[in-house]
Amino acid sequence: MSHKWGLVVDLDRCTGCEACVVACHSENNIPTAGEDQAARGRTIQWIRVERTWEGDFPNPKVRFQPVLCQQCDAAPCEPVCPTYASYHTEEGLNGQVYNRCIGTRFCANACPYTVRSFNFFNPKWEKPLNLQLNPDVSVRSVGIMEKCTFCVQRIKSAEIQAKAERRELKDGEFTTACAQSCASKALVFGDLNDPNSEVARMANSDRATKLLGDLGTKPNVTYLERGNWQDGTNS
Amino acid sequence: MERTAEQIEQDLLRPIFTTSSRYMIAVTLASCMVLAGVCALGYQLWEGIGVWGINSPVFWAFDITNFVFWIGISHAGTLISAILRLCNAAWRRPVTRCAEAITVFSILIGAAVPLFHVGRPWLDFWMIPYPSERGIWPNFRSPLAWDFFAISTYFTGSVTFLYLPTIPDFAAVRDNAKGLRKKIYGLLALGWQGTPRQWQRLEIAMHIMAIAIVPVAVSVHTIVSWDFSMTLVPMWHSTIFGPYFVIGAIFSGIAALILTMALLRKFLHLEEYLRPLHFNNLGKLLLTTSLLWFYFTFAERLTTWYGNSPSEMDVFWSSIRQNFAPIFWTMVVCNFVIPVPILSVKKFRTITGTAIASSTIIIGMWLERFLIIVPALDHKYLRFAWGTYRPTWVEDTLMASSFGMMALLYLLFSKAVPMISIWELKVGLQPHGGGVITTAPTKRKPRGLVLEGPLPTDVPE
Amino acid sequence: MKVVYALFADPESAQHAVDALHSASADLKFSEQKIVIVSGEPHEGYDFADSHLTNLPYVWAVLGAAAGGLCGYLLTTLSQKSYPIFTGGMPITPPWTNGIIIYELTMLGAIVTTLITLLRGARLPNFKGLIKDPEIWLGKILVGVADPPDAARAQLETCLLRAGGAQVRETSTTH
Amino acid sequence: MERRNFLKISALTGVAATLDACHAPDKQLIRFVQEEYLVPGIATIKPGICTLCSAGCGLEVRVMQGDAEVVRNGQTGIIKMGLAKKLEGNPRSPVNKGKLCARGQAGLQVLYNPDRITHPIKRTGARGSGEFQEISWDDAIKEISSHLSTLQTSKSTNVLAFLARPLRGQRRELIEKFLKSFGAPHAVWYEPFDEAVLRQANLLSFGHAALPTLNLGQADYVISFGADFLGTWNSPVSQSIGYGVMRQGWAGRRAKFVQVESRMSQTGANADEWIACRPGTEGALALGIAHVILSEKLTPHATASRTGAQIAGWAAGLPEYAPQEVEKQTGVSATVITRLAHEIARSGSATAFIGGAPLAQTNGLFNALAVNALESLVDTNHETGPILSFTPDVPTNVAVKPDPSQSGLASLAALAKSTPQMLLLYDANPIYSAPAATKIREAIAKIPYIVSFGSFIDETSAQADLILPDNAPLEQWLDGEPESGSTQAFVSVAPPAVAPLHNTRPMTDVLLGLAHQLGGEVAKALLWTSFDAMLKAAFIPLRTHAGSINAKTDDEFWPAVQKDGGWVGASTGVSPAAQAHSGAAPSKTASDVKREPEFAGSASDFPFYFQPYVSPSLGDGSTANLPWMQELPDVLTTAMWSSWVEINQKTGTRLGIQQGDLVEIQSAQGSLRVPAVLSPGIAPDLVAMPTGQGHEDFGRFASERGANPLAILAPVTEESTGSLAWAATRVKITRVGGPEQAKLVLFSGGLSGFPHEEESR
Repeated sequence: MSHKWGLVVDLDRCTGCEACVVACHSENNIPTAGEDQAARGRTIQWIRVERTWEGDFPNPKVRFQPVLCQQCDAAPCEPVCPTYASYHTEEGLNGQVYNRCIGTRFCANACPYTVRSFNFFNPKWEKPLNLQLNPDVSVRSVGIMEKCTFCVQRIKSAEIQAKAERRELKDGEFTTACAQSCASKALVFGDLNDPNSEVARMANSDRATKLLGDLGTKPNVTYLERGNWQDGTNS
Repeated sequence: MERTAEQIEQDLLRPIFTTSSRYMIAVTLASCMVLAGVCALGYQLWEGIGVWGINSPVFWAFDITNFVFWIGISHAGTLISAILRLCNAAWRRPVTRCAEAITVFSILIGAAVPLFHVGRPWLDFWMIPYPSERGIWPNFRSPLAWDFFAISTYFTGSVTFLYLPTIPDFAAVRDNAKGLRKKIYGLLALGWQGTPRQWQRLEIAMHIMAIAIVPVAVSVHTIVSWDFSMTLVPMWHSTIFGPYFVIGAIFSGIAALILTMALLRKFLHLEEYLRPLHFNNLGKLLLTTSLLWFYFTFAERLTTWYGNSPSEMDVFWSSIRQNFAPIFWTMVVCNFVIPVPILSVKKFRTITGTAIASSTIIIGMWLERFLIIVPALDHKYLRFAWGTYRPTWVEDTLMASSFGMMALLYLLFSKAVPMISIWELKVGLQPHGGGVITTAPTKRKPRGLVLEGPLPTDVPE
Repeated sequence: MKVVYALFADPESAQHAVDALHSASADLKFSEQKIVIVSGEPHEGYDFADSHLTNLPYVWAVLGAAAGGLCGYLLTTLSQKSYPIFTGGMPITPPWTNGIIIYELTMLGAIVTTLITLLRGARLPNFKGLIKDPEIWLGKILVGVADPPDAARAQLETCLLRAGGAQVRETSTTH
Repeated sequence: MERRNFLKISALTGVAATLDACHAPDKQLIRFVQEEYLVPGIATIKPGICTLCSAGCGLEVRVMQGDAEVVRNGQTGIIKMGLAKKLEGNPRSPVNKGKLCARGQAGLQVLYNPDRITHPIKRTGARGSGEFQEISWDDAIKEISSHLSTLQTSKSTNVLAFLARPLRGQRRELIEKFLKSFGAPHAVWYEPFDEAVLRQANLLSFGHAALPTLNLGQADYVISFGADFLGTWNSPVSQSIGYGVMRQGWAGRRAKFVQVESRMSQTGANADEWIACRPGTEGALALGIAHVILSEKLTPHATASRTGAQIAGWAAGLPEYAPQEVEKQTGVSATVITRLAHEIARSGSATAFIGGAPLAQTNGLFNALAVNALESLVDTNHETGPILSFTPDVPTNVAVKPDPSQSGLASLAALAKSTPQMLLLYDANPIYSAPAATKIREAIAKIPYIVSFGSFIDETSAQADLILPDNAPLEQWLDGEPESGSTQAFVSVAPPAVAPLHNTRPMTDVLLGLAHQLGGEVAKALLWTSFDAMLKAAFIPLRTHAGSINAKTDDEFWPAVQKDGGWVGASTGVSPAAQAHSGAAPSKTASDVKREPEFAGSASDFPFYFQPYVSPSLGDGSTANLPWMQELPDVLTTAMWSSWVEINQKTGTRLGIQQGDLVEIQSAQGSLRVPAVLSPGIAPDLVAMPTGQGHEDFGRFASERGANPLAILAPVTEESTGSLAWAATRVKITRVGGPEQAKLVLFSGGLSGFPHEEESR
């Protein structure tokens, strides 16, 4: 049975700690832009925690929402690429072939979630910071578009491992860097094709929504809305 | 007033055989602008396009603005001259070639922009469908691939359309020149001599080209507009964009044409050929397109405003009331408020008047392209990811030098080729003004050139 | 080859000359094919000019367009079918988008064939044996005969002059 | 980037990007990497201990082989070595259970930081000039030991001082043993945000001088008084794990979480109800709630006798704390207070705890005792056991706890008074993190000879005469005993995960080495040749106790402990907090502590309360040199690479201050200039500022960036513990410039208005 990788974000569990952001940087060789470039809006974040204020003092409400590539099944970013650099894989991922990308940036414009990041310059790691680079992930050079890959290198190694041992992948055998670091378990990654997987069960929760779902992009990332405390439900 | 065939010959070949100091100055200025652009470009290629002001989420800005703008300008020639040829508007004769020249050069410039705006320009050739061990192949679902095909077709068509009627004039130059120049023009003329058979085939070919080029031109700018409307970006995802862009293109194209004609008239002393009549007629066309442009803009804005979908309204307000408002209203003034009064009053529809209107329109249309691209991009759906945009000197320089490039190419062209199609002009002299066939020709002499239209009540300038 | 010709100030006299030459060709023993006409502009409405009217270029253009369209169809469909890559949940061969490519190549086909038919039809390029006289660019029309038999030379000249030509000239057109 | 990685990377380019194309490989259009060419790097997982905050989370270090450019005995060269590539939480650690926070994961950048000191250096220029020259380890050791021996001979006490960040476990033991045997006073354990007040309060209330362990997963109702327990306070990761469970861990059961604070923290942003309370009056609010519960007899056994005994008038039902009275003090309406009391009482198992700013007041202890009293009044669910408890002690003496009576600032002041001949400096940076008013800079400047074990040049070690760079945490033997976060006894140990990158040595080994050179008492006290030997000796006794590892022999036991990264006690034991409810007599009672907060600076001259808060990413400034942390957007303001002051929107408009404007913050002690961030989540009479920036000298990423709020704090303290009341300063603010003068970098910079106003058609 082929896999269909998906992620569930439980907004009720998310504390906005941004551990996922650093985990992603560390796992996927994401360069730091530096102050000046950051000021020009050139930071690269495959996953970001969006903050929304509602209301005013003394009753302000804040909403945290981690936003990453939604790995859409009907991805607006894919067909606009003239060189097939972004395309859809059999396992339901938005593949991004760095070495095919010529950097038209069309995909980034077409993406309604603004989750694609562009390498405006060649990335720098001041020695010996370069030693932290994860050899399983390619380093992107100047002029290339990049985005969340669902830690495809982890998926791959797990699949290769399973194949070597002649067995099916087990749910929770591996997970993405962001989900692994998430203390409150707001991020859960897994195979949506496996009905017993935690992610599949959560995706069917009645709190489940899709980000900008009405655009019809068919995301593989599901958001679970914040719950409410009803007084005395538990007394 | 009268112009004999000899004088036409001299007047129109003069620029080719004599060079004024003013011309040299103009060329130097233009070349300097181009040089500046080349330096900026080199810097950009060396450093990466980070030297531009673009950022996330505004991944396109000046680059694509210039692209759309120049491709738009290109609709000056081919389309206009083709339409005029098809409906056999006799007054077109002195106009067509400068128009077609504009087309060819602005396509060149417009097409160059996307080639250099990508992150890794040295890989542009991956757009071409050719079998390679690398296994690269273009994705025909991508509007950029459509652009590639549309623009190449359009370019081929326009070059042909410019070249065919020039062949006899090349022959004319060849027969009046000596030495190296004779050789070069000999080649360009392909050995044209002017047998009836050649003339026949040439006119048939021009007729077919005129028919073919119109739908191509329309498709090109429609496809350019589809680069935007194929996406889900608010205010981009719109069905009106195709016609909107085409009209905008013709609009800016005519403006560019009028401006160029005014300059040619002044500097090449073509007062006798480019008459107030031409500016008057083109002025009327310009007025029509200006009104059409306003109609489309209004329709676009109205539907957005009435529909009131939040994501679209964010873009709407940012361009009408918030940070982009100044640019937006400048655009409206340039494209509508100034030109319409000038162009609708016959008294103002003079050479100067139309030239002024045209120059504001060219500015306005550039701003329009900018306003279509940037506000939409930095107000996409997720507010958290909104951005801002400010161009850098590199982008400014490139934009300026694209105009310099246009000027330079045009200057060089006007040196190499008669800017008015001599033979077509002569056909104009024939009693039936060409086209209409009169049996039983009557003898008339001496023959004199009487340009069509109400006889010159020339407005002093 | 050499051409014996005269220049005519206007199409009418040129027409007379051509007619005269045609009628004379039999007795003067030169084939009507040898009659040469060169002008600096087209002269619609005169027999000597309209003797080449044809619709063939239109037919060729249509055929070319069809060929172009076919190429477009094959280019898109075949490549997509043999290298299926999914993007954006679209079908492998989406008629909508392929239609655009096909359309553009159709038009390209038409344009290119038109160019070719013109060159073939107008016998271009051709740098050999050009019959030139700068005066044609001043509106004169050149009418003459290529390689006339020397015997007929005198009659030929009178014939041309009578038709209203200025003095008779002769070119040896080997540049 | 090393060629080897590069090759592997280019081989894997396809993977990272694409996975297999469609159908048969020969039909692959894109230059994919075929399955069989895919060779994921071989990784070994090694245990580690996170040192980036004091929570003591367990690490799993992903180590892969790579080529590193290193200097070995003077020669630069490329060698193959194990390199740490990723830090994850250790699943066997009962504290963080396999999870790790943002700051923790940036530990990699401590190891690979380009600003690390790569070899011993000796001061050449004037103090603080930053002019050093390389010196060999032997010479360096010789120099110190000669200094030490001369000091030994001089009979006067406190000739030698040791200044360090608070430590637990064997490193602390080693240092204290060394000082004791040397005849020097206790080490000075200093960090700006020490928890002495809370430990003292917990000692009084619960008999435990420790931070609480919160079993939030079982809670139905959580009321937190200023504790940023999801971000920076106590043991954030373990608390976040519990938070997740309390939110969605149980079907049909979701706890209510109330946060009481005057500036909305990241934690407060997640609260179901956020209550702004006048700074320093949190205790009163807690007692207000208690008053309602007691007077209305809302809970059956409303006798928190022991903790209650700390509060005057408890037995009488807190007559002074009627809701209306409390409303006057706190600004929280009486109805809200009553409602909260009812909700809490109704909920199955509730908990109340305090942390952060309320403790950093002159009446911090009172606030703490009050909240503790409320806690033991409401946290009385005996089925699930109490929410608030204390981590059981490790049965042997392997763990060494700090003495709560020691507060950082107090002992720092003591150090400043006594003028020692020599100062040993380890991982503490008081010149940056202590209020300028403490004059610690001057005091340190007076010390004739300073040796630093720092890995980086920071404000304090810049004063050193000799710097013996310590190994990075991942390069050395570490142990730790988390003070809280685990309901089981837990002590962790980790061997070096990677070989030293530079010519550095662990402080521990250096100290042991010195002990041997000195001989005599010191050598006797520290007879281990290396720190791991000392650790082994300390851990072995655990074998006989029931725990996570059962080994027959010591030789089996010790490797097993290393492999797991620690030892976890079997029984959770009787929860100490439970004792709090049994009416045992308190160890000592708080003789009437100060109840009302006092602030430095008059309300007229300095109209705003000033509240520095611990930056979630930069902490107290010790992680400001990590690029990942600098570029991590502050989750509430989205600010990066900068420091800022948070001002209530309305206040901002009143003072004509716009988002991003440059404002000057003035206290009686001094002033600083930072960009303004307008926020709806802060009281109108309060301005708040994150710590961590404003380093004069801390490497390329942190130096000369932003401003340090600690610098303008008044040296006011909480009396009974003498620890710094860092939230008790008043300031005034004035706009001094526009956004162009200020340097505020926002990640979400596109927002014009904030929050965004709707346009009307």
